[in-house]
Amino acid sequence: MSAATLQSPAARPGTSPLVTALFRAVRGLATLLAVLAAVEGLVVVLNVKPWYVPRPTLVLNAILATPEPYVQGFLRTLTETLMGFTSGAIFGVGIAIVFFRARVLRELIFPVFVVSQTIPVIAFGALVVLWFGNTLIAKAAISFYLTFFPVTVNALLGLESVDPRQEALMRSFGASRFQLLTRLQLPAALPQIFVALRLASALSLVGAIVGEWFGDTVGLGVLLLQGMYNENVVAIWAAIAMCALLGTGFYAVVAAAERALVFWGAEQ
Amino acid sequence: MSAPKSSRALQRGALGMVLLVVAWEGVARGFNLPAYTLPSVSAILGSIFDHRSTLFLAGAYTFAEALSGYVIGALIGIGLAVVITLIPMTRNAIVPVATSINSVPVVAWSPLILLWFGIGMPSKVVMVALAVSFTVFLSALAGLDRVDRRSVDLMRSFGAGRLAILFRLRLPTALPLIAAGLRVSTVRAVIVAIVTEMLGAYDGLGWVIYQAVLQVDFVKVWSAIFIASAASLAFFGLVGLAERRLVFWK
Amino acid sequence: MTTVLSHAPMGAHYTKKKEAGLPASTHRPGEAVLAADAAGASDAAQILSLSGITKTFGATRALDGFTATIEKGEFVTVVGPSGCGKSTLFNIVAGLEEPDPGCAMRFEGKSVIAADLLGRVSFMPQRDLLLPWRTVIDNAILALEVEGTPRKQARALAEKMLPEFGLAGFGQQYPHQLSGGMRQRVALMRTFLFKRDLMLLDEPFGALDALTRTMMQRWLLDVWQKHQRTILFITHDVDEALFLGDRVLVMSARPGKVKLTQKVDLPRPRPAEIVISPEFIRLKRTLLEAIEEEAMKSFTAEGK
Amino acid sequence: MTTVLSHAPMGAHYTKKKEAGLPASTHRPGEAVLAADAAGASDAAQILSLSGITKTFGATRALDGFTATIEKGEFVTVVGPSGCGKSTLFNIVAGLEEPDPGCAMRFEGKSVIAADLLGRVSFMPQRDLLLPWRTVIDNAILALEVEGTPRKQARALAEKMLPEFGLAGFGQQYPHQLSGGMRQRVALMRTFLFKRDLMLLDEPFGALDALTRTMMQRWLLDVWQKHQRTILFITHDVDEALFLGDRVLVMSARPGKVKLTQKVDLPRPRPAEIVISPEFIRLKRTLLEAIEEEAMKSFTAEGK
Amino acid sequence: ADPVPATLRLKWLPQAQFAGFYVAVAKGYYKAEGIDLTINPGGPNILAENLVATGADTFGLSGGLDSVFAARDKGLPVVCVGISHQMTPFVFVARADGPIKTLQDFKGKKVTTWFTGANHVLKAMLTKNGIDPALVDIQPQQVSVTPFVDGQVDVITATRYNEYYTIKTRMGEEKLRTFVAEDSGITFPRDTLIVSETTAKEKPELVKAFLRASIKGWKDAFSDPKGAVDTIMKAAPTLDRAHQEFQLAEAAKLMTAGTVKQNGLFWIDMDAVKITQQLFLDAKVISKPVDLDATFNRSFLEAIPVADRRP
Ligand SMILES: Nc1ncnc2c1ncn2[C@@H]1O[C@H](COP(=O)(O)OP(=O)(O)OP(=O)(O)O)[C@@H](O)[C@H]1O
Ligand SMILES: Nc1ncnc2c1ncn2[C@@H]1O[C@H](COP(=O)(O)OP(=O)(O)OP(=O)(O)O)[C@@H](O)[C@H]1O
Ligand SMILES: [Mg+2]
Ligand SMILES: [Mg+2]
Repeated sequence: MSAATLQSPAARPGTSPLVTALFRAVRGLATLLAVLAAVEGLVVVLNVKPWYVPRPTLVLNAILATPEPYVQGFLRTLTETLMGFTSGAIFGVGIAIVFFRARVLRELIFPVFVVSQTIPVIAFGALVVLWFGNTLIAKAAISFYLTFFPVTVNALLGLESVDPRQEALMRSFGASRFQLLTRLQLPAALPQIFVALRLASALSLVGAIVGEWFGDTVGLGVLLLQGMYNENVVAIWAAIAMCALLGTGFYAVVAAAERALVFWGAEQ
Repeated sequence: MSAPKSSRALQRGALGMVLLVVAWEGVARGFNLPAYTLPSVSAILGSIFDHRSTLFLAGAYTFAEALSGYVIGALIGIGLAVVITLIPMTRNAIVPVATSINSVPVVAWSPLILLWFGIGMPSKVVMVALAVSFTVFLSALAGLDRVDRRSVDLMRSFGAGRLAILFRLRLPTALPLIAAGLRVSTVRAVIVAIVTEMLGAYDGLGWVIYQAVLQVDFVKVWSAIFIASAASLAFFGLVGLAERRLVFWK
Repeated sequence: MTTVLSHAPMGAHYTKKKEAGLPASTHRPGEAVLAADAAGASDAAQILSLSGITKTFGATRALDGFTATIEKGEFVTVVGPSGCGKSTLFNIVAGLEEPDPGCAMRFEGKSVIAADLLGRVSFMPQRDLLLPWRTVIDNAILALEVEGTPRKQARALAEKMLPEFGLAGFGQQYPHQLSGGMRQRVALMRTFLFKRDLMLLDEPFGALDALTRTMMQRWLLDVWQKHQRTILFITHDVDEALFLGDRVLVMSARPGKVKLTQKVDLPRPRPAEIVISPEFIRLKRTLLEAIEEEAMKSFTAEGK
Repeated sequence: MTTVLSHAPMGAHYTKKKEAGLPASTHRPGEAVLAADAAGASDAAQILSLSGITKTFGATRALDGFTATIEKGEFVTVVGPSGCGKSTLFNIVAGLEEPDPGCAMRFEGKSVIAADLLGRVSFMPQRDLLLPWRTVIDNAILALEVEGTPRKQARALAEKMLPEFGLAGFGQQYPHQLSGGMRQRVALMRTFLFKRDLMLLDEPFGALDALTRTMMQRWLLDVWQKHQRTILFITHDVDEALFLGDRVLVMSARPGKVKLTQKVDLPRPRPAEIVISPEFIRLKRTLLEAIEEEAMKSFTAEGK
Repeated sequence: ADPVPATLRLKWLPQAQFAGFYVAVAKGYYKAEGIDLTINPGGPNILAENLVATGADTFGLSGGLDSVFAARDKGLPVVCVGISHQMTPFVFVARADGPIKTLQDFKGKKVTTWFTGANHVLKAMLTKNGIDPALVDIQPQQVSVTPFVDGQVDVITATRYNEYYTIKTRMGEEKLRTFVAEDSGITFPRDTLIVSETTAKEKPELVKAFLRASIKGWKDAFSDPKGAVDTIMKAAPTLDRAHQEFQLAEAAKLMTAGTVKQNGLFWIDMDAVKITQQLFLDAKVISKPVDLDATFNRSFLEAIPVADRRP
């Protein structure tokens, strides 16, 4: 196998995707364990104060001591993240299509989108609660707000970088604008869209967590906040570990979906 | 893009903003909303004028943080992606670590970052760099990966090493995606700087917002956000302009 | 079809322009026009008529007053030096690009602009432009899908045609798994499945070996005769142009126009041996001379 | 150079395998091997020797025991049905892909694996692969840049060559502004500027009109003779294969191996009229027969 | 009759600082008063004043007098119906073995504090003791106490129930020296109970009932701290139990300070209110004196027999 094949993101035919996925998972787990063991060793050997970096086993113990809030929080935050991610991705791609099609709308509205992204949500905790209450929707809305923008930018980029000759060919078949979109432009933009989705997987989680800071009772965000302001370093790291688990897991799922859907890589 | 086209885009963008402002003013006045729900634009503009020197100084401070963090973050992001391209072995270490770090909201890192880098400018720069580098890293990595294998093969047949392939083929191919990542990051940079300032600082727009929130002075909060938005918009536009120069063959 | 065989330099069969019977605006001095056109033959017989087609890209003029008329059911081959504007011409006739203002086009008797032709001619571009995310079969049925044929039905249709294109067993492969010639055959198949009266083929057999090419040629002639299609066919192979065409248009060097219209009066069906018949060789020599002159020009000419 | 003209079916000039003087492992029954190789000619004269090259993509076997030896300074043309593995072979010789295990390759007398050949042969792929962000000139000097030639110097060099390739005045254009044939000529130029003893050209003239092609052929022969390069040249045009080559390798249908090695004993320089000489036509017939047989096989064969 | 739905917005997440309310819910005291109470936690930048003013929440346990004054100054229609912490809930902490022995020693030293009210208290303390605050290097305080523990900061601000606990467990109480606002004659009551003007006017019975149940809950929490902490730990299981027990004890001290012995829990001590208002006027946090009668309404408390209110 050439070096280029090794680097290519597209799964080569021949190895079963399940085997590859399993292999990746095992390798990832092994790496993780190695890193944790190294941290544990370093903390013990260098005698690092627990409020700088606590020992990983201590963090693990904290989670195992009261597993329910962590499990519940994980599931709750996952739900919010998925809601925000899905709505953000759909809206992001949808609005990119609209902007792609209607230049005037794009020039009119795009700056407003940019501006919308400069509003620090956490300055408006009260407003968020006021508008959405203490509901899942509130978290999903913040998650959505953080997610859609990169998706729009990248989807637009993808749609615009379709080979004009391929587009011409489709038009010569008499393809309608809708057909052009579904048969050519969207598939061609898929690689770029997925770049944004990978980013969005992390951002939507961040959104959900920040959303939970506005008066929620369950969720990883709540645990994180509690740990932070009580300066309970072990609790902070426990929450951080759960967030990281959720985030990398979600990222891995998105990346796997990308490998399955964008199998052709950069081949023309 | 030709000059008249981009100036038309500018006009339309301005028109869009004007429409937004008019709608906002209409809603705020029409429903007689209290300032703590939504202050009117005129009130905000008035407040900006009243506090102009404070706000502009704070804005400059925040923007300086955002810009330095942005530059550092962009370099780190591109650098990491390049490292992975040159040494493929590192991919399986760097990507999971980067995603783990970014699955935790920036604000959650802030206590640690503030602890390590102090309450001044460096901590904000680090936070911005953290947020920007991830966005740019993902884009750059995808771009560098997304080259036509046959073009790589051709370069290899010329005896090109990884470095030559990187500079002559991969980076130009990745440029559009990197540029998009850089564009998205402009806004993130400003907002992360502000949010970090809200958590611990004694200067900048975030600090202004934090104090204003506690004093229930929402007009002032919005004033600060207006300044931040204007700066972000300009930042976004400039990077977009540079992008169009760079990715000329599209 | 009437033929005008007036004498011209180098023994070429030029069709001399006749001013009478045609509006002055559509004609320019020095252009060769088709006899049928000049004689004012009924519109009904003409599927496509182009007059004074000019196309400029920035500082490069690709076409300059290209004038020709294609009759229904005709097989017209186009040859010309590389870069003379053949692909540009096809792009215009396929409806993808508008010519410069002031050009006149008629399609099936009606005056049209290029955009009107979208979806009305089947066009095979010079590059195969296969979609990397579609299998061979799915690339082949692209045009059918656009037309609204149910996917299943279209697939069955295409599946049956694979052996004819030497692609049996490759239906489920992706483009990057194919050889250059195979890709071209998939593109060809896609074009054939899009059934329109007028077909534009831009060097469809460019990447094929001699035999595969011969087989595809035979097959193409078959389709053409059985289904009464009209074919415009770009090739750089003079033998192929003569073997296939009712008429060969030789284009001048960039900016392209019709330099010579050569009627090919060889009987059909044409056996493979026809290439060594004296009549064929005579025609070939005429064409080669005309092309050589233009190619020399184009080769030594500066850009722009 | 020794020639073995033993009799073979259909009058083809097969070079029969001789077991003696070669290690058994590198040979398989039924393979045609080059006479010089079989005779154990000194390694010094051989630039490339391939034995038993096999390459499998998933379930598709592209090459199966391809064996041949190329001598220094030889011009060898390769013909074969579409999809028979010609491009795959070139990819291997260019060092881009390793053949399946168990294949032996020698380059300039040394045993090598494919990767060793990177940077040591100049390779022109079947698709032009021009970089869209580089002008014609900058695409042409890509290989020189990789080699470390200062850009300015490389550009000056390329600029001077533009007219030879019929690209005068197009130096500052971008690939999307070029016609199909022009792109191919840029790719060709890029290959020529990368000066290596062995050149691999995969259908370099596929998209060129007859005259441009003739001119490029003449030019290529010129370069070959003047600079003592060795050329491996894929074409699907038998005339071209005979006109250019010292030797023609006819490949079998997929999986590809050498079906026939045809020495071309025509005197050089070869005038254009040589194509109608009886000797040429005789050779051509031999080749066509061999190809036809293979092409028929490949056309009717199922995939895999 | 069905219980009336109502919500209480806390200033922060569930912890022993709010134990009484949780106990009252758990023991059904609100139900008994005909209120179906939901406790909504707070969070960073969630202003209870804002939510109560707009009617999103019925009751609020807001930041303190600071935020009540600011809200009234900006025209938010909120009314304070009770004050939880009767004395300044934070202290200024220095090292016992360090150079800072008195307030005078603050001069030229690095002092960190929150710029949310605590800074005004600090300045007032300094001024009262004849020290120009400009001579002290006052800096905003971050979330962590580590800079103080590590010695990068000379004086740090700490709430008695949170940061002080953290510092104490890391360094040991004997290593610390504290400076208390009350020693300089300054009181800064915090954790105020607020309702909107509309609620105050239209549903006085609801407010009274709420106060009654809350006081009952708090009295239970004081008499059975173990049980109260259990209740809290149920709401937030990841908390550190030892810390919560300490916190409840500190909260009890803060809530029962001052005149509470006579006037009962949540009493609004107008003298302390006036001192605080002056503090804010001096610091220009509010532009003009607020209408104290409209802002502070003791009538709801006074409707409950004082014996029931006493701890
Ligand atoms: N998009 C474009 N922008 C600028 N110039 C163009 C463009 N497309 C074509 N040209 C120019 O127009 C001329 C004709 O191009 P065209 O592709 O039609 O040639 P062709 O006859 O098809 O040649 P070939 O046989 O080599 O394919 C060329 O000189 C080319 O450089
Ligand atoms: N990457 C690949 N994956 C799978 N199959 C491949 C791949 N590359 C080539 N093949 C198969 O190998 C065979 C030979 O391909 P190759 O490109 O070498 O043919 P070729 O002789 O160059 O044909 P042509 O004259 O049409 O260019 C084909 O059947 C093709 O489908
Ligand atoms: Mg062309
Ligand atoms: Mg090939």
